[in-house]
Amino acid sequence: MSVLGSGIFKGMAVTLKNFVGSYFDKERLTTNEYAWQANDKLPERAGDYPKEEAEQLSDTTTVTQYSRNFPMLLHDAGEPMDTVRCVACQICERECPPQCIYIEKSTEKKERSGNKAQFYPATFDIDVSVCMSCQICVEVCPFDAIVMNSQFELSTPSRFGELLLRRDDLLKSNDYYYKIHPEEASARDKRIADEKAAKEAKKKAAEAAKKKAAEAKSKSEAEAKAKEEAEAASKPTEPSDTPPAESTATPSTEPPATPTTEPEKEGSAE
Amino acid sequence: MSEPVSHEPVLQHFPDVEWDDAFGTLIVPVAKATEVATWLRDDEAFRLDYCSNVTGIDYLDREFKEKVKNEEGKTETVIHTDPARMEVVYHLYSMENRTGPLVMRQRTNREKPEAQSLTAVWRSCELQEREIFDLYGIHFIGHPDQRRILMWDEFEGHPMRKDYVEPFDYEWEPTPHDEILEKHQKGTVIF
Amino acid sequence: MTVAAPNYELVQQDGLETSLLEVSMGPHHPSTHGVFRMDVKLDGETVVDLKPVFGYLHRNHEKLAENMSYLASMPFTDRLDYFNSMTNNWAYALAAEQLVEIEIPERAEYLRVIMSELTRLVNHVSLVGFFVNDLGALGTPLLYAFREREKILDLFEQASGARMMCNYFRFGGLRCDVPDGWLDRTREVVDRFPKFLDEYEKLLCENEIILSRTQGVGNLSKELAISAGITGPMLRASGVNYDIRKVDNYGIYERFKFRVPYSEGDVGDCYDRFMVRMLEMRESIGILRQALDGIENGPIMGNAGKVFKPQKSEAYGRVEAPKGELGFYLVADGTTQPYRYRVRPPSFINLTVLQDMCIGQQVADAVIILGSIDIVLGEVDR
Amino acid sequence: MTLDLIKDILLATVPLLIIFPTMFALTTWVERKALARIQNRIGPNKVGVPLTPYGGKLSLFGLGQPAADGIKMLFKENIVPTGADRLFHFLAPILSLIPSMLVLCFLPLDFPWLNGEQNSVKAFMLDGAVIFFFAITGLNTLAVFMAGWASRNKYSLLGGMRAIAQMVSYEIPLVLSAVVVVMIVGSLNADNIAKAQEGWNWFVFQPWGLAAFVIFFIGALAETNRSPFDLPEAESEIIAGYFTEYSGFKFALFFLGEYIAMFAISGLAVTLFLGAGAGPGVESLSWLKIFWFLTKVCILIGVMIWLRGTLPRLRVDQLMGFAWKFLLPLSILNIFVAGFAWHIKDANKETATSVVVWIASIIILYAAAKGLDRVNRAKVKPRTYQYGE
Repeated sequence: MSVLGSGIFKGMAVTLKNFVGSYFDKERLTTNEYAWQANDKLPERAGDYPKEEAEQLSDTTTVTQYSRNFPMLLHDAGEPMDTVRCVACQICERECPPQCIYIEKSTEKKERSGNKAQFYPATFDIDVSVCMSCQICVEVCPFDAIVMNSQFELSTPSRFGELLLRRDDLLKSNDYYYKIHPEEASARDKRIADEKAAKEAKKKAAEAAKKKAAEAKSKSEAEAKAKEEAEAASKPTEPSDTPPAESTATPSTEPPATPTTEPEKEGSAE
Repeated sequence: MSEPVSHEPVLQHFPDVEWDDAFGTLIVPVAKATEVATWLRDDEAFRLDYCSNVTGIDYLDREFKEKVKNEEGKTETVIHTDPARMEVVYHLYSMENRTGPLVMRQRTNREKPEAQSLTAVWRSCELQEREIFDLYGIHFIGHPDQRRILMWDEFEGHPMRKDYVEPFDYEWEPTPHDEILEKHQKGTVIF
Repeated sequence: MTVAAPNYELVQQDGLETSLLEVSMGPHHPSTHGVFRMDVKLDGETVVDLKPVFGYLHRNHEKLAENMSYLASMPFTDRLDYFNSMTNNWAYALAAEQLVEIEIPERAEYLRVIMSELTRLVNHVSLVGFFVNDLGALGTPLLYAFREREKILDLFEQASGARMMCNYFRFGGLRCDVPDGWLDRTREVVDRFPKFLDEYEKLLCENEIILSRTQGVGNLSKELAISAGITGPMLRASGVNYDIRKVDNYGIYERFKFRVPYSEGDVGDCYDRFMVRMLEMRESIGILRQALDGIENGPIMGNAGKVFKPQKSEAYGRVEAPKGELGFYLVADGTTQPYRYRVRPPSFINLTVLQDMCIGQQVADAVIILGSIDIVLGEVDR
Repeated sequence: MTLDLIKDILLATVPLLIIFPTMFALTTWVERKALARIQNRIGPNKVGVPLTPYGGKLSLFGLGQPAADGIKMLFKENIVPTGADRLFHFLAPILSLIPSMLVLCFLPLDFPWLNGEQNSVKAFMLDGAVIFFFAITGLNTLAVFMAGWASRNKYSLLGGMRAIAQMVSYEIPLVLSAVVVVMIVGSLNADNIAKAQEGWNWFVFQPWGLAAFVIFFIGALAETNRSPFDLPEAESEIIAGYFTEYSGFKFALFFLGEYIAMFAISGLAVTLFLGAGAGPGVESLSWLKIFWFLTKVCILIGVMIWLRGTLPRLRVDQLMGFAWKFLLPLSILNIFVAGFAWHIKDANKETATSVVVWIASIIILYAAAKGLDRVNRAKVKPRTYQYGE
């Protein structure tokens, strides 16, 4: 038999505890007025930026390095258009669920600094008023050319003025990517490096085989190459081409496989 | 997964009912649907007391190309034709026996699609059949309250049909690159 | 078989005429949980007739999905029940994985369970908050719930990059692995949760006003609940022991020890629905603990290629979403787009009995009955 | 009519018109802050006093918020629905404000500058102050129903109907619990009631006084439409009840009227049960009387805010049942208990007897309350659940 009104009094005790607790207990008052205050308040949410840096970054960062917002195009160190990774293969355009990407491929190939000539996007627009931040473009991109930005302060008075991000707005350097998504960026670069190393090794093996074959017969050279191509085709999830914008990449001796045809085979849309 | 229900007794009990092995479904003639459904619900062995999902499907006349290996090991293309029809699919489970699903279909034509309403057997069909009526235009005989549910009452056509063509809608907002923008620029959009 | 309004006779006395008051509750009403409308006929404060009106948020999700590739619909499933994007993802992935044979790696299965149970915590805790808000509690329990929900949403953000529209599951696994230290942070949140639940129960479960407001309101009998396809906590509140996690054992649920709370009597009122959810959260915490203990390192993506192109077949995948049975019915025709894509939304079908439960109750009860059904209009209208 | 009289009238009323609207402004801020803290939020903390036209401000924990709200309300559009009764729609907020402002005069706030020459201007010296108080507060009901009816909105009408039922019902336990004090003091004069409780002889320390105070406080919550009895403006059910269709300054007037009514009825509770201005140090400093009085009022308001932050709302039938089946019998019983206790105490002045009477009264009242509660909520009890595998 409970005391009359005991349930109400218990509830009032809880609210009183919370009222008082909100002044003393960080567990109870979890509000951060500004993103960079997080560092002072909740250790697990912050950890990402020291306060001073966060204040400088406040226009470009959200609260955590894990958050994603809208896509951006990556380029490596140097002039953006010289080192842009995108080769205008248009997979992302086809796969984008809300159809917010619009790409026009350049008519001719362009020399990239320290790399072979590639197509480049003459137009690359993302209508962020339509984009739903799903990250599918990032997943399907075989060149690691498109990643998610975390900039969120995009409010503007006009829709097609500023909410339609043009190519030059979207181009961001790899350093910036490292700054906003440190973990993800290093993991991605590690993967790219691994893939490259694996390719190099394979190429070396192929070259060795070629040498051997050349010694034996000049005809077998073509076979080795065919074998290599077959190997590359059998693994459709892995892009067989080195990301062309890898600025440190040594010029490949391999005849360039046109990167636009390969991914189109992989493309799943039609 | 829960234990699937054997369909054999249904075929024995109701000779009209067919079994489609490719999709694993009972095909019930529209006229007998209520009878079969009531039997499935009340029969001791089945006790399919829970109708989980009711769906419409619209098939147009379609030709399928399928690559089949022939005896010599070569692939050759076989063309199947899929006749135009409409189907109402019921996914039945038993809460009592914890078995299921048994898939049941009512097949009807596309010109004047009619199916039996099973709302009297399973109450859960009520809103779902209304939805099918709304989106596919299948008329449910004996449905207590057959009105549009998701679209507004004045809406014309049934949007989930495969041959549905969207009318031009002035509410479409232009996006920078697609045909709506073209229409917008042509001045066909009235604001 | 709709229950029509009982033949209601208006009392006429001394030559004074009286008539029913027709009120359109919604779509702008504060407690219809979105844009939902109830056309209510009132006699004084008593609800004499009630007609739910749907479709204000209809965007024909199914048609959209039939015109894009299988993978591209995944982010749209987030938007169905925007509280529980993880379980929506799972239901869709489960259906699609039945179309093709895909092995799902161990770690991915564990993470799926963890994500789904965290989602259940998020949903139930905020639903209880919303429910008490509908009872008129000025948001205090809701804000406590949101305080805890934030912690879980942070975890989601760290794992998937987004707080609500996670888009995390893929056919054959998950999109990416969780970052380092994520499991420890999750364990911390999970360990802290029971303490919060104790406080929450102290605040709500014994409150005399809540008891008298919710008991005997919106009764739903066992028979009607089964026949009307009610699922989830609402079904269990009506006294049916049916949980798809137990029945189907999808994923790796058979490895975990957990119990399914269901109501004892045949009442099935708002109080039962509220309490079943409170009790379910405790069980979810148990599952989470076991899953966090059992998880091991490994790959998170199965052998699925990038091109998802199933043969001509059909599949129906269902999971125990926090709101009930969430099913996806896919008919594949051998192309990269589903020929038929259907969502079986739990909160839509749970609304079937709204009318039956509300008639004869007061206006204030109609509001809390709707609250106890737990609807999200993104899912109801699709 | 002498100049002195006018001066005295002004001296008696102007402070009330300054203190209580100021307190209203502060209370809205305190309420928002306190509710925010109860809900683990920060609450308003930005609006303050701008220091220069170009920036820089003194934000003082958001104390500028009430001013900002007031300005916002002033500039908002005055929307009257088509087909609404414009006259009554206009009159209702004024009518809700006037009675609540009027009854402030009946609170025994004895300002020292009014040194007793013109007692006639002190409304609380009126011999029927308590009864007058209830008579005037009753007018509030009219305003609320007027607003509900004139808005031509179904939710407003429902709110108005609820308000009438609720306010009329709760007036009865409210008056009956005040009757106890009047009975003991033997006067309806607020000044006499205050004098009877000087020192620490507050009536709330008596069992019947405590019971009457609790009943009075619950009745006051219902009378001022505060949670958990805020049915007339139940947001989750009937949008905002009778002021659904009010905007801008009319809404602000309603708001003001509601808060002033809260102060008034808390002031009456303080007068009747909490010793009015009694408190430590009153003998030497008569100023402290006002301070203690307002402090007690603020504490009661604080409890109201606290309750609002905790409790959900009752349902209409439960609300009426609570008034008629719980509070009414209890307050009637309380009158008898008070009468007996007072008689026994009067006849036998020993401490032991008074302790026995004290305990006996408490037991009787608690048992009665418990019994009534069990009868009223017979079917309501916690349940057990089973677990399936």
